[in-house]
Amino acid sequence: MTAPYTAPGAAAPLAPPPPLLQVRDLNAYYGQSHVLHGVNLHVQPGEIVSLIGRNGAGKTTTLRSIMGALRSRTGSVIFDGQDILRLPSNRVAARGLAWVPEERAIMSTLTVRENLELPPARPGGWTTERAYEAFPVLRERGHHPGSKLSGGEQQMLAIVRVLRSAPRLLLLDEPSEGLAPVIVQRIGDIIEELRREGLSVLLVEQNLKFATRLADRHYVFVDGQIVDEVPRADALTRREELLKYLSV
Amino acid sequence: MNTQLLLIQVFNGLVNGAFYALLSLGLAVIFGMLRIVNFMHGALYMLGAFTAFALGQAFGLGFWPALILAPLIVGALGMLLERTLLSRLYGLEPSYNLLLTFGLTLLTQDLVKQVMLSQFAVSSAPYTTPDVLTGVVNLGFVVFPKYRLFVIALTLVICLVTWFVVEKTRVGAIIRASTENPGVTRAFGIDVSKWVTGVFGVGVGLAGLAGVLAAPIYSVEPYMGAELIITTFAVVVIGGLGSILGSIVTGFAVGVLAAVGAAVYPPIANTLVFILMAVVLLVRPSGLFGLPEGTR
Amino acid sequence: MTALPRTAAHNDRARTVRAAWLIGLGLLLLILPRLIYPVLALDILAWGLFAVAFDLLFGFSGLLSFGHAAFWGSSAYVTAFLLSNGQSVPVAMLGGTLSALLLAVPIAYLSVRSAGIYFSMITLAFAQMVYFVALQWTDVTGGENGLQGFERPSLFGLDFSDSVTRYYFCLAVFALGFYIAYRTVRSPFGQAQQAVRDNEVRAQSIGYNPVRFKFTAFLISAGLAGLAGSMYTFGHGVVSLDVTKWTTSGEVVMMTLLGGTTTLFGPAVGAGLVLLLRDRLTTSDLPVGIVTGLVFVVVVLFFRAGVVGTVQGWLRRR
Amino acid sequence: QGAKLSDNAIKVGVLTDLSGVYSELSGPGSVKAAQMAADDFMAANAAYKGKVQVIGVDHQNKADVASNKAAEMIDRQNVDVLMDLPTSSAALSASEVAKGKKIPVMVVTGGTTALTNEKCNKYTFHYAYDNYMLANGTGSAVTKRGGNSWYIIYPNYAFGQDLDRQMTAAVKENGGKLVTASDATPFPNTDFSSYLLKAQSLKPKIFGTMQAGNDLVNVVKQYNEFGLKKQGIGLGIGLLFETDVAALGQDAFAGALATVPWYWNLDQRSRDWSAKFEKAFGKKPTWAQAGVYSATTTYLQAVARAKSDNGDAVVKALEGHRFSDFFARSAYVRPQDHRVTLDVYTVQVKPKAQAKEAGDIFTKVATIPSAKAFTPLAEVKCKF
Amino acid sequence: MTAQTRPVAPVGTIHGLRVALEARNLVKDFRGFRATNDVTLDIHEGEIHAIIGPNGAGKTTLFNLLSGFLKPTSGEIRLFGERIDTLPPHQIVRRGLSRSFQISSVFPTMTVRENLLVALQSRSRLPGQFWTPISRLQRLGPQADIILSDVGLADSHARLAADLGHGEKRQLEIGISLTQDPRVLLLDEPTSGMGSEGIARVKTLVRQVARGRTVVLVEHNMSVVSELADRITVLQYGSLLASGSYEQVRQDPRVIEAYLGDEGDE
Ligand SMILES: Nc1ncnc2c1ncn2[C@@H]1O[C@H](COP(=O)(O)OP(=O)(O)OP(=O)(O)O)[C@@H](O)[C@H]1O
Ligand SMILES: Nc1ncnc2c1ncn2[C@@H]1O[C@H](COP(=O)(O)OP(=O)(O)OP(=O)(O)O)[C@@H](O)[C@H]1O
Ligand SMILES: CC(C)C[C@H](N)C(=O)O
Ligand SMILES: [Mg+2]
Ligand SMILES: [Mg+2]
Repeated sequence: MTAPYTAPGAAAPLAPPPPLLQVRDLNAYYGQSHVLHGVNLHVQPGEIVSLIGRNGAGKTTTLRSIMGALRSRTGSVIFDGQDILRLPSNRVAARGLAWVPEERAIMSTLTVRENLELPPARPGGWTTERAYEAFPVLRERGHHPGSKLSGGEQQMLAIVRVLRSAPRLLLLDEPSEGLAPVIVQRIGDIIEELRREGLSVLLVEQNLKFATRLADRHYVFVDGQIVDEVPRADALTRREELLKYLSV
Repeated sequence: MNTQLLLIQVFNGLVNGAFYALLSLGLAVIFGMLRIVNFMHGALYMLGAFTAFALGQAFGLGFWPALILAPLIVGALGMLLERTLLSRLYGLEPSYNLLLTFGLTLLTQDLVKQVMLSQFAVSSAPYTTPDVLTGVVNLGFVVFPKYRLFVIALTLVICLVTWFVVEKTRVGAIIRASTENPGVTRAFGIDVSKWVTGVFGVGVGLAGLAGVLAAPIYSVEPYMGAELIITTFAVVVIGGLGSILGSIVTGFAVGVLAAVGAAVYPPIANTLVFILMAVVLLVRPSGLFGLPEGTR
Repeated sequence: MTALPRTAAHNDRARTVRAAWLIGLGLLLLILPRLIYPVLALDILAWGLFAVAFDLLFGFSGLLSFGHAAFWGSSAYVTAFLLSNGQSVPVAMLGGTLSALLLAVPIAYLSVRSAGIYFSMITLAFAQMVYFVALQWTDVTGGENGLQGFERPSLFGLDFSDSVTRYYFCLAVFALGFYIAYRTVRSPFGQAQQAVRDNEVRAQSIGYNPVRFKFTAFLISAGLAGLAGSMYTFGHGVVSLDVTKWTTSGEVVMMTLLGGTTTLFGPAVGAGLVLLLRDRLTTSDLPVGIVTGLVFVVVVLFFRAGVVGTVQGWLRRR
Repeated sequence: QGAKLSDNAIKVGVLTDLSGVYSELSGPGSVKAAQMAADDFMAANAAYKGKVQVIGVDHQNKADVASNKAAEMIDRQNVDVLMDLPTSSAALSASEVAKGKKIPVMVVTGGTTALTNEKCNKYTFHYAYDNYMLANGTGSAVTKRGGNSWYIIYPNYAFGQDLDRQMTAAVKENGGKLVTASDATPFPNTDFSSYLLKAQSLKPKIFGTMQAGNDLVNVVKQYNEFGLKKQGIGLGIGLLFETDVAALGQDAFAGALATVPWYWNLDQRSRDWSAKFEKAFGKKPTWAQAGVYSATTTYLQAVARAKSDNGDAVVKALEGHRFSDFFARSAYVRPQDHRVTLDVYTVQVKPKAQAKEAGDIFTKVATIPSAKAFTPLAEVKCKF
Repeated sequence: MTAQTRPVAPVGTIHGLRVALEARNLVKDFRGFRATNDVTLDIHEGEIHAIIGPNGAGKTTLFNLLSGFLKPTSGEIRLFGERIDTLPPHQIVRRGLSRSFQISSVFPTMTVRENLLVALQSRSRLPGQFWTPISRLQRLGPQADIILSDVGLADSHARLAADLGHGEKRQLEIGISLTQDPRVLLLDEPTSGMGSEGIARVKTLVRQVARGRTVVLVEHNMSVVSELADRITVLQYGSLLASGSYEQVRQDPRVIEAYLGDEGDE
């Protein structure tokens, strides 16, 4: 396991369990532009952590960097004791990370079912049947091309799709976007259910209500840096403050 | 035209169609799934034939070993090219693939020509039918070379196997996903480049196979694939990009139609495929078996 | 590549670079017949304009025509036909251009509804039909033998049997053609064209009719290709079946990519390079295919933006 | 002594296909042959020592390149004569350019009869062969030898159509008949099975193919595959090069008949020359290459006679000239159309077993005398 | 805002009286699947009309029908009384109906500002002219700049649209739709993917735009709907489920069941 460490921000006084994910001094670039400036964060096993911040703050970039979908970056990303920064993203995934990108990436040339069955199945992962039970509409649309789904249906598909690989850490980029309130609630239920099964989640959210319902801790992003870390307990009392971070 | 002549032409067409099908199948695999416009396909077909010839000259290998080995060699070469050259162009406009493979085509053709002239002192390689398959069979309405019947049969088998693997297993879905969105597919834990290379190798290997099959009946020369590739592109387009079944069916159908058409009105023979293509695309813009291009 | 300025400084810079290119290339073209053989120089003008015309459709509309030989070729034949029937040079060239334009109407109408590789294939199909017509209609086209030996009557005292005179006449025509291309690209029309190329659905939702823009772009491109084809006939005094072959369509694609698509004069530079290379190879032992093949491979792998694009990028970065 | 030479040199421009499909049958070998001719000429005529140069240029089988290069060689390199020119369209366009510049052209490997008919001009000479001679030779020789029922296929373009017309006429003239109308095949084409099957059912004595190059190789390959020979259907070929035979192996062609202007082991003179060529070039000459040697020599001798390399003077010296060398026997430069007539030979391809040495492929079947081998003057449509 | 540069001629007299956009018995089938089922709808001139409904209810499909990107299987659509259901999208825009897309749809190789300029020029008479110099377009610059600051992209004007983050693309998406100065504006989930700052800006913007115009809005964010919408139509399985004011709709048990869940009682 990793060397002893002190969590940044609100430090835990007692020896914490080793983190599942530990990101240190992450810098990321799109061509010339430097987007992430020394991001440090961690996710404990079984924890749900959210990243919040204004549009363009760098939340998505963080997820892409962790996953290896963005290659130009420095720092370290340690997952389950091993540095995965240099690994290609398929190897990252093989170690138990899964990512639902913000653009959903439903394959238009595949049917809904083919989309659903695309990630390699692993023991303990969701079966097609379980996915259909969670969102029956996907069963109805099973043979339609992925591109013909409505925006919200695509979102549902994107979320249940990656569960097939039985990930240990789920990176979710704005899962509530474009979903009807009832579905947002259902997604929330599913995430909680998954957590009970031992899954950890790193969640990017604009929907503060949704984020505060689920997350144990929140990292606040401003201009490519983490400026604050807010535990669940404080989230309600500091709601106004958080909202301010998200505007201006 | 009487029925006998018609039947004869249908049979002839099936032989040509077998080559179209095999080539367009390889192209459909590469072009439909990987979105690589592999202009080199014709040159690789030629390489298949040439390899069979060279194997015979260098190691005394006959048709049968060549039938297995040459496609493997061509496939391996294809994979090497994909890994080292084509893979650098992913995510760019398909026109760059076109340019690269066009360049490689010119290169390969003239290289082979140099080798033929310097090593074997011929500009077109002699290659003969294997003994078991020489001779003719009386089919009742026509006396037909055995070898050609073999070509039709083998091609059908290969086509069906490929179709089954691509359409009835997860392979096809994985490949299509890999082309559409390699980044995300990779993030699912799928080694995209391995799949892509493999599929390219198979597609190219099919071209190599077609080449070996062609060696005993067509002139084996460096430019034998140059005109053929254009027709084959048309076949793929008529069938619908990315449709395996489409390329097989239209491969054979175009072969037969062209043969019959040529018998009815010879001057049209070379244009017929293109006329057919224009008509099909005007009526069904995504080809006979193609899905409409995904809405962006 | 984007036509509108981002900042004032940027704007000035871009304008200077553009002016430098124009002046440099203009001067080069003026002295070209002194540097290389005039007929070759003439060829460069004709193919150069052809490539520019092609890029108008490919680079700026995103439509890769694999059948532009149809327009270049038909115009080449018609020009030759008119010249051998005693027409004057301008009439013949105009006739050639018009015939290309006329031929483009049905082809454009039927093809611009498709996109991507389908478009390429439809245009190829039509070009193949034109080719086979040229092959079989021997009375007019000379079939395999081609056409030679038509008159190029003098005009206003210009003796067209002199290749240098022909060159400068063609240079004027080239300048006109290039100006049309330039105007097209750097105009509101060009912007709309780019929008349609970028995102057709969105363009439609803001009131552009994509089909109409593609159709118009196709016609302009085909017309210019026709003009280039007539220049080619006029310059050479021969027409052969090659002008309608698919390899000609392929060559113009290569020239364009080699020079740098959407750089406007890039394609012309590419044409020049290909022709010079080809010329070099006529007197060398190197096999044409191996050398040209290698050039294409190297360009695609290392100078993807084409020669002009690479140089421009290099200038910009400094 | 006293010859008036432009820039004090005679420059022979060999405009040929140096790297494409015809490069083996002509190409570098033609350049070599021209060079040998120049060397031999200089050795024999001390006055011209060091004054003859040979330049080989690739026209890439493109008519436009050919016309450019022709013009450039004449203007820039002061070339005095153009040679060889495979591919008819290239030959025609180079000839057109040369006409304007008054420079003689000796077309050797290009075959179209247009060069001595509608498209003839005062400066162009047609050497070695042409479509008429091929068709007439094979058609009459074969028919006379009993091959009197034919089925002909031809590639559907000018060259093929022309050849078919001549061949049909020759067959009929010699008392033969066509079992059915000739069939035009697409050009280019790889699969000829439908025509072969048709031949199978029509059972002509001779299956005539007017294809050239690769198309010919395909026809013959499939002719064997369909076993037509075993069914007693002979093969008559329009245009046959030695390289075609090499491409398929001699046995595939065995028994086939064709007409050629020359072949390397025709007789001792030819063998001697061929040995020299083989030593210099590494390969046996094709008839096209030998033709280039002969044509170059003929040209140079005309210069010597005219004492000038001025185009008009040389043309004058050539017109009406009668000569004989190892290649061209009883040769005559017809002043009316500039056809260089010579004895030509109808040959049959031997089976490999009968070959006495490597490259021994032809048996002479008939000699067609110079005066009868080419288009009769009465039919010539040339007007200078 | 564009309204300031070119005010719309007032058409109706009293707010809500005239029908701007009407759909009659609209049906849309996709290969046997009915995405829009007999929808009849009146959008009054000058109102802000929200369309809500579960995912897959057919909201986007309805927009596609109204804007001409899909042809209805049956039924009629009228814009200010004129039949538009047979017209192609670009002609419908010309008649004053413009839309935004749920999935951002921009011109990636152009800068943000060029995106707006090219959209603005389509309304001028310029686009067909290839003889006009491009500098003429600069006349549209001030208009583009106003929109840029309205959607909060003033700082990003020189960036390539392809390089924008997700939320920024959403902002540009709305900006492009505004350039058309439409009489009827259809916005498909304008606030999705935006943070609270962006949402606030969209709210202001929609109010501003709605002056003298008609706005139809698809939204899943109930705070936006409740604050902006004059009337709401609820779709489910392609059919009309309910319609009325926010208060009426949110208490409808069927709407709560199908769509709102516990959101309604916030
Ligand atoms: N492909 C790209 N090329 C260049 N810059 C980019 C690219 N993608 C994002 N950016 C820029 O990087 C910065 C961070 O973007 P990122 O997508 O990580 O933000 P975000 O916090 O996820 O925002 P949003 O809430 O809008 O999704 C932004 O300024 C954005 O414009
Ligand atoms: N082109 C199409 N072909 C087939 N089915 C389609 C097509 N377009 C939409 N659908 C189906 O029609 C239904 C309605 O889709 P639509 O996009 O209109 O939903 P929506 O109400 O906008 O949902 P969301 O809120 O998720 O965006 C969906 O179930 C979708 O799968
Ligand atoms: C076969 C070639 C050398 C001759 C060619 N067919 C010609 O046009 O003359
Ligand atoms: Mg994001
Ligand atoms: Mg929707």
